[in-house]
Amino acid sequence: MTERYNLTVNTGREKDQSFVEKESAVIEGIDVSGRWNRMFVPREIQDYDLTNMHKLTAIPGAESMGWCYQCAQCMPACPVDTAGGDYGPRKIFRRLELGMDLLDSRDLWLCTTCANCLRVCPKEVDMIKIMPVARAAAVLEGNVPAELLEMFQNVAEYGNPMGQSARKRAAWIRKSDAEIRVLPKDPGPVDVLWFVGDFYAYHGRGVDAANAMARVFNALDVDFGVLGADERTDGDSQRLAGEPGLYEELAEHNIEQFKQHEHERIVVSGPHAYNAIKNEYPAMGGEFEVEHYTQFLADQIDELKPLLTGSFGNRKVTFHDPCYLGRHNGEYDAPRDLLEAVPDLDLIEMYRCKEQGYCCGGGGGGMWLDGFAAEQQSERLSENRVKEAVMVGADVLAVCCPYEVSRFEDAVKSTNNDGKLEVLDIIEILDQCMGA
Amino acid sequence: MSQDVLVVAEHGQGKFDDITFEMLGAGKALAAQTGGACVVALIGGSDLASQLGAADKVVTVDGEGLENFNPESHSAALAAIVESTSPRVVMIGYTSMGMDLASALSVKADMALAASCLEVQAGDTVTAVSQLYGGKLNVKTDLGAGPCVVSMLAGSSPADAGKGDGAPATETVAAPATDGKVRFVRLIEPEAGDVDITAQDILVAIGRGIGTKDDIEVAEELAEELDAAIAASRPIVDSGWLPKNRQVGKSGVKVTPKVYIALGISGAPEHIEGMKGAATIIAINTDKNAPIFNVAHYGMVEDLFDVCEELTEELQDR
Amino acid sequence: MNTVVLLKRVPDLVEDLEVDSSGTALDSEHLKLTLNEFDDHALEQALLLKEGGGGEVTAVALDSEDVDKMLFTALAKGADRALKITGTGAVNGTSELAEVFAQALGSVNYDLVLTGVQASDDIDGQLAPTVAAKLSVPCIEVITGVEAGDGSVTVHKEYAGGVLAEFEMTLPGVLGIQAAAQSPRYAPVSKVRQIQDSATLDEVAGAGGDNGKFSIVVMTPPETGEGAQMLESVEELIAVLDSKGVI
Amino acid sequence: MDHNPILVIGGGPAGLEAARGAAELGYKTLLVEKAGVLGGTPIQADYAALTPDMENTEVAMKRMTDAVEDDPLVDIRMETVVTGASGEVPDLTVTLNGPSGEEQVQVGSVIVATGFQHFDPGRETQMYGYYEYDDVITLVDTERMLKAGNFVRPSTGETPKRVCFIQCVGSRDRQIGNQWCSKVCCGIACKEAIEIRHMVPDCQVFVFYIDMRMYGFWEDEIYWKAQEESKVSFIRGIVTEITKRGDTVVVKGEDTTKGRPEEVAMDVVILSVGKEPSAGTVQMAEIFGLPLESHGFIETTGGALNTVATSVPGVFAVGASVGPADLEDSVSSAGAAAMKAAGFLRKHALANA
Repeated sequence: MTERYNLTVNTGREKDQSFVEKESAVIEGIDVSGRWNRMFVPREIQDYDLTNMHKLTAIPGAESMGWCYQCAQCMPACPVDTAGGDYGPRKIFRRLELGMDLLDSRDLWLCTTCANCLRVCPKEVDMIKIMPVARAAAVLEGNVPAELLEMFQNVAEYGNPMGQSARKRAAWIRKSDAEIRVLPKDPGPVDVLWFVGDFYAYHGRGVDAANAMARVFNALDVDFGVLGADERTDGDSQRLAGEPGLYEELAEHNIEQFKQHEHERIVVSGPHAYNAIKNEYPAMGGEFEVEHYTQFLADQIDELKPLLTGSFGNRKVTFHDPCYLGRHNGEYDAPRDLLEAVPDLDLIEMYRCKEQGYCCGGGGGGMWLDGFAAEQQSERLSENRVKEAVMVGADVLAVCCPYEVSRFEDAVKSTNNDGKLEVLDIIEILDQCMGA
Repeated sequence: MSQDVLVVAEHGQGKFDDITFEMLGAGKALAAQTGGACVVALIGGSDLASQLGAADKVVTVDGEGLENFNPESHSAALAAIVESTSPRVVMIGYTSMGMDLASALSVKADMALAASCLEVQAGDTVTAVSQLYGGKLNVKTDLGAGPCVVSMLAGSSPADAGKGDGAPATETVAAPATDGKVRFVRLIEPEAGDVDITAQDILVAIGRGIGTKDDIEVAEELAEELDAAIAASRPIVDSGWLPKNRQVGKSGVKVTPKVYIALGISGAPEHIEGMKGAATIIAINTDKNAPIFNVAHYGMVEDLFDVCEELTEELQDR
Repeated sequence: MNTVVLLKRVPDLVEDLEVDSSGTALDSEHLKLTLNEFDDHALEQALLLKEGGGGEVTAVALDSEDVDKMLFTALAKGADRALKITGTGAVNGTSELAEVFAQALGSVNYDLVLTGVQASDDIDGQLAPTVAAKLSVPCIEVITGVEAGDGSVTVHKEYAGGVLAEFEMTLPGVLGIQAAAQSPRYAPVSKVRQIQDSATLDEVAGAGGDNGKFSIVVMTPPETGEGAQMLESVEELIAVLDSKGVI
Repeated sequence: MDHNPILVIGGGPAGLEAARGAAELGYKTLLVEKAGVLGGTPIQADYAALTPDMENTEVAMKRMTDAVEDDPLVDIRMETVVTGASGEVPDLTVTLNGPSGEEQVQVGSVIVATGFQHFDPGRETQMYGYYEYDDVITLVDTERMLKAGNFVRPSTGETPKRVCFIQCVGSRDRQIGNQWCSKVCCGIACKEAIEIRHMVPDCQVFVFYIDMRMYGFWEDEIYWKAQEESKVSFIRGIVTEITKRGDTVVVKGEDTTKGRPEEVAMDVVILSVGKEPSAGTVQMAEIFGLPLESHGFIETTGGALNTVATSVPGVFAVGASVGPADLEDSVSSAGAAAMKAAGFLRKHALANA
């Protein structure tokens, strides 16, 4: 029984406004209303109305959107276009020339800010700068996909995108078998202030990784503490998705927390937190020594190795470079160093790795635009990536970004690769091989 | 003040709503505690009085402008009945119509009020238990010895107790004049939906926990496997994700399927009102404290997506 | 048409609610307040009316934790004025709250008052009809549609089963909003912060209410009765479905 | 050092530089200019500013003319043409015809700097309607308006809102016989587009192109600046025809990156006309017995390694007389020719000493 709904309320802006679509159209008795209607656009281009182009490039930070000279090098590098999104910086530029208002268009929300286009762009059209400011303008105009809006509302209200109680951020700690010092309750100097992050604190699979991290820290005798319920979302995704005010509020809060507790360094679970604290918080008055957990552990590889007494069973592992650890921050080695330290682990690379690494689709707010994006693309980016991991013969897809475990696990299922590919956070692999 | 309990009947389109009989049953029990009579206030539709056999007395007001519910004229009519009967407790439904009457009466007649009540007791004082905070807490209040108003949650007592044969004594009170500031224009029936969820054996109902519109697909796949229809709680419909005819609860429809699978529905009283008549209720929610587990027969504290996907696959394999 | 929206902060149900040692009040230590979601719809409906036909929107709220931010948010969404009622102390129940609001409205020029149809902590009735009765103006509850007319509004009131009744109401009057014509808009934090720096909240001293005509005896979590039989796996779930004869 | 002067034919940028260079080397120079003014096409065609530096043409050319006018070794003959030549360098007899009548002079070496002429867009086909529609103009017409500080729609005198350039008009075209790229039109169109945007900020400027041929620094110094700073729009795909619709001219072409036809209304259409050998170039070739290469310009014989030598020893050709050239090409080759002409005479003098 397939159901069809007769919806009267339209809350999302899901269609590209640059296309004229008739409300209904019937051709030779066949109803071709809706998305198939694009054929009704006049074939001739009758105008190049640059009003919207100029409106966009007048936004500070978005100037370079007008610099494209259509070399198209971005296109094969763009993960969204690869996944059938009919998308990419060059296409956005062309649509702008044809009158599209990016602020009122689906194109505004498909970019994951993965930076692959910027990597190859000879004109340095910088989507990483363009997208956040353009989105911020759209958010002010009220043009936001419903999914993302809900995330903003949740973060604004509860400090996490899940809309869960802020108090329950520390709930996983109470159930953990590891020793974890919660600094607000047990203050005092620590070596490491571990910024746990939303997914590690609230998401089922994230909590698995959080526990693994705590156990590994315990085994290494790391002197660490967490902020517990005082921690909030790092804000990077909110900034990239167009809510700079929300980002500032979160950054101010976290910076204040970081300053309250004496520590040598901040170690983060996620690349987005890493990027925010390393590159964005300084402008907000927060200068901290920050390391991604893979960097922190890779620095202690000599102490770590003797603890890795278990075997990984000669399984083939491939590693997905997170955009915000790799391309954005240049760290490609630390995660690989850790994987190579695991006994009986066969590390293989995917075709698109390191600088050319493909994107999981979760960055730049993509994590909360999954349904929106999926509707515009022939496959999810995470699905495209999982297929590649399977193609190179991997048994395990290793990740080190908290967004990715759930994204890729879903993609494993939706690409019918259940049982063929396991998705594990690197910290889980280390934890598994620590013996007991 | 008498010791009578005045039950405000609710009706529309020529018949009583269930809540009328539920309150009549509860009102009779309460009248037994006060030692007074259980009187029904019937505003408009006095021809329906014959169905109120269980009442001790029926007081009717009829007149122009009372054929259809009108907050202003019905409030005035109720005030006239209250003045003429001087009851100790006025019972009004915690419904769309009742909401217009109860609070206004409480202010105008200077009577204490308890809303969203599950039960009412009378001794020296009247006490009421209100279901509040989205069903997370019951609040017992003391309304004092004087006259009071209670607005009753639908389904808080059985309707059968308020049904009875016989012809109660009927009294008529003249319809008071009003300013005519509220004017009834017309009734608008909901557009006939594609599926009548009140007539389904199995319903897969989704609530706020579904997260996004696109995730409804997961529930739809399960529904397809089960040959069930999709229903929803109010927030889903308010968001425009599903049409109004899918809404279960206070402002939606009341459903009585064989199996009701509640996905990500916390169980606000307004929703429970519409689905607690289901023969089997299975609730899946990540919050183990969700009130839905109080009415559900079976529960799972799990992520609804995981359960849906796994269940759908298992069913496909069968 | 000038519209006033009464905004109320209610306990956030996302948090676990705990009753304090007296047994008659919520434990304030763990209490998080949030805007009543129906009031958010009322504000949205007011803004839509303004956008459709002009007039001013005034958001009114009682001074309480985080109320400033809530009112600045209302301004960021498009309200013209925010009025904070101060100095009332704790207000006990809807009747007293309505009294405070009704008195404060004496200083505001309005045609229409909107507020949420209900709130999760409505012990002694709903705010809209209570305020209306105190102001001696008409009121309709459970409104899902409002259209401005000349000196009146045409509204849709919702009954069970999705049946709507259309009414015309002479102004001034009060409406209890169940749902606005669209989901409440989002106020970007950037905008709220900007408004916070540039706009001011009007304040008016609140007059005390009538203390309510009820007292709380006890607050308890509902009895769970037998409660649900908890299932641990999908296999168990399938067994249940099987036993009910639906698969 | 006694010698016959070096004859420089043409007082444009190349001729001026050749004369200045030869004189600087200490050689007497005879500069012959057909027109009544020095400065060549930039002055005669009223160029507003020079490409790529955007320097004011009058100022820049004055610097060049001052250099020759102030040099006692340079003998300048205005309104004078070469009508014949006999004998051989370094003792060639050349007939000049000027204001004071015909005159024969002995010259030691010849530098032909007779430049180019603009393609006439009505020469072969009227598909762009140059002579039909007032609002279809050329790069040269545009220069005049820009120099006058008044860029308007010729048909109405109003300020235009939408202007486009059509590239490669009279260039890269086998049908009309001009198969070459004229080398400078892309840059000049960008330069003019920038000037239009400065002069009429509300005017949107488009450039329809096959490929933007921006050599060397022109890429970022003109093309990128036009796009990034002046917000000129570059649409790939050349226009096929222009029709008049009501008050506007409509350009019809294909937007090749979209793969869709376009029919867009414009207030003014500017044809980026290319370069052809000038009449003077052809005449001088005949007089001095210089063969033309296949495109009709004077043939140089040294290939890539000697860009100014012709098949007649002691006779050199420079600038746009040997093919499409920008100012940098012209001035560079002029310098090279001056050096070679001087070298030719010096070698001769040494041999006869």
